[in-house]
Amino acid sequence: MTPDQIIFLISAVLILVSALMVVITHNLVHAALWLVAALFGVAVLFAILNASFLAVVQVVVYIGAIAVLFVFAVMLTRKELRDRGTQTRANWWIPALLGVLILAGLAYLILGQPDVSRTAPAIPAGVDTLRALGTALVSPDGYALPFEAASVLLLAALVGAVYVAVGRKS
Amino acid sequence: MSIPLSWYLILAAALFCIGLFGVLSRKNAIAILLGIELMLNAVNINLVAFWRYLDPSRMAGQVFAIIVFATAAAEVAVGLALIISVYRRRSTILADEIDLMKW
Amino acid sequence: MQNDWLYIGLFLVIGIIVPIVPLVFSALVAPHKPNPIKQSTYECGIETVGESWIQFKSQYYVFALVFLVFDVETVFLFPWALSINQLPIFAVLEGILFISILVAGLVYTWRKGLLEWI
Amino acid sequence: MNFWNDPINFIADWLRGLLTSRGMTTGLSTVILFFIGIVVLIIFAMMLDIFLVWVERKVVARFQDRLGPNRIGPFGLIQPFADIIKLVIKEDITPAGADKLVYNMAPVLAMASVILLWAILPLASKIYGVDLNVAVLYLVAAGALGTLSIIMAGWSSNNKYALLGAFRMVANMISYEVPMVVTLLIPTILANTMSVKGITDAQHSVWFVILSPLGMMIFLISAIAELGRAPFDLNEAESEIVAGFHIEYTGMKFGLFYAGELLHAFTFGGFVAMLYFGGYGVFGLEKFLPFLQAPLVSALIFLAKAMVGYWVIMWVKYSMPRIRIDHLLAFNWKFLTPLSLVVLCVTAIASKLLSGSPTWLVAMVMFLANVVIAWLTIEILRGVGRRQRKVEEHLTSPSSPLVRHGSE
Repeated sequence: MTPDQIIFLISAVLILVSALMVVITHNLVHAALWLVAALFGVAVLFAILNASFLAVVQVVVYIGAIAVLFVFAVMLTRKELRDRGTQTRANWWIPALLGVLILAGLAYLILGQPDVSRTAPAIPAGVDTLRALGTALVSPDGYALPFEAASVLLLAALVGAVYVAVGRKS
Repeated sequence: MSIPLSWYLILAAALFCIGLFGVLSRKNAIAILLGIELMLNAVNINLVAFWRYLDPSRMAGQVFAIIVFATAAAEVAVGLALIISVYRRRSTILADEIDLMKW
Repeated sequence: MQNDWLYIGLFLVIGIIVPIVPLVFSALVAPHKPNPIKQSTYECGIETVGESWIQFKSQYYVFALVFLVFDVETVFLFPWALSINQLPIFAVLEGILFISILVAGLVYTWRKGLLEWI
Repeated sequence: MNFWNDPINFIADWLRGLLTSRGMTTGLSTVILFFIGIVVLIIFAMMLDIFLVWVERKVVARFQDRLGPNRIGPFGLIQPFADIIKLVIKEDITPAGADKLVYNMAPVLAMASVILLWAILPLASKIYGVDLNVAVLYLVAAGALGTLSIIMAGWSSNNKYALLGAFRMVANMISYEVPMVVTLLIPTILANTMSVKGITDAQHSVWFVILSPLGMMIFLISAIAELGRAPFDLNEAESEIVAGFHIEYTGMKFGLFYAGELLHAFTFGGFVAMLYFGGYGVFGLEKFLPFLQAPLVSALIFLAKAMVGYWVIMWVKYSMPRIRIDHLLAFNWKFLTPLSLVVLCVTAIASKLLSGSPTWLVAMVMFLANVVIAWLTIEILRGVGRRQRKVEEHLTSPSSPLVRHGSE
């Protein structure tokens, strides 16, 4: 076991345990907080994978914005907040079985691929992934169009969400 | 970097399946959205792991992950707005009771 | 690179342990004599009416929504800001187009009167 | 390499030699060195925090024409230690309906989110925790943890005041995070790097406050709002909601929130100094006076600049009245955010067009551009104000139908 394998395993356990708590805990605010823990574990993975920009963005966007939005939404729909009773369907075992089956299938497929236990190549010297990402995002032969499209998507989401949440205002 | 690629893929698959379970088994619409967030993150782990393990000098994986971030933000914004709107009109956020479109 | 994040990780762990130390120390030396009055919710001596987890106005949600969209978009501007020097002026204008799309959302919310706190 | 020129590496090399000579691997010795360095840095921050309690109390006393602590020790310097002993031996009361785990985690997270900032704070060119290549965003990420801790505190206390305070505080923090992130982009563009050390070194010839005075002002305002200090302190408006999100916290847990706030304010003073006032540099004087380059001296210079920033934050806090929440949000979304975006666009275009020109030209053009933006902003505000006054005059004038109805 090398040190980075140990760090990976710790964060994997953090992610999976928190994800399980997200889907089984009864209290919705707790579920949102467990989601924060799971997403933080994913940020650790990004850091291990040398994607430092994504690791920080994961914390800023998910923990700083999306988790806050979730907590606000839970507070706005208060009636369910008190509802400490069961939050899962009566026949919850069908999705559970489905999940286990899909996981088994995926694991079978993944482990059957050739060369899947390869280790990461070294990042070529002189490649600054941060600047390369910036160049790729705005250069026309890179991903300029998806970049602008993302901005239009977010604009549409903002307009739509504001309209739906507040409704027609005289 | 002595972690095999398969570890990331298995972890992402497990996270995806947990998210799927959450989406299918939860009654509360907000909890369903929480499950969707988990599934999107599983996708992101895969994208970044492939970027790192296949060709780190091409940024496609990271750009995709960024687009997924934007999509996740848009999805949460609209999804929660819909839930709040439904809650206002029908004062429930249980997915089973929001069945007007079923008939 | 990796060492940087190892440092941050260690910093996070120690940064969480350090505030716990005085709490543990306090738990050891401080008295502990709970009683129902002491543990009741503090509302300036007035009896608590109803439950504490009250419902909130949806205005908070609107602001969180606008913030979410702005947060995601401004974060995406960081790679752009880093590569301005290497790119032609066209790329700078592209970033400004991105910002103006962002502003359009703000203008819409403003014109709808949703930025007023009522 | 000697102690005077590079104290940290001097000690680190000595320790590394000591550890590896005992047969330890390089990896393990690196971790142990990191550990020692982090513990020393955090203890330094906590000591500074204790000193800040004294500074804050002394300064607020002077602002209010009082003496402040002056009984225990010279100038009351031992007073904070007495405060700490008192806080530690106070009973810790957890309200009956509280969500115990979340309730106890919140103050720890609040303090940790502030301590985390010290990992990237460059005290001197050779005294810093880590030179992260995404440090500017890391600052925002640590702030996100702070927001989370406030939600956790407010929600888990099972108290209406706490929840109201937390909601207000979070609405405040997330709103002002937008202009803050935008004004963090401005040094990033000017220095062409996101590492804080790179930004400090880029200000060798000219400080960014000259290139972007408006950016500095917006950053300072949004930093104060992010801290939740007056005039943006309606999260703990005493006359309305007593103490806000930490109303139920007693003893050392309250102490952590309080100490966290003070250290946060000082750290943001440091970030203002670092992003816009040249960090540990002194106008390029270090070229002529080499001793200013010595790490220990430049660390002192940086701490002095941070203290000035902290003093400005205190000055604002103790001379401004609290503003209403609608004014607070309107000020951010209708004024600060659009203005910061305009400044960002102008900075981006100007720095692209002027890349390669001599420094004095860049500085002059940038400064003039900022002056023009400020002038236009003031003109627009004046026009809006005049129109508003006209509407009000019309409503209150004797011929107005509203007033006639009122008098009948």
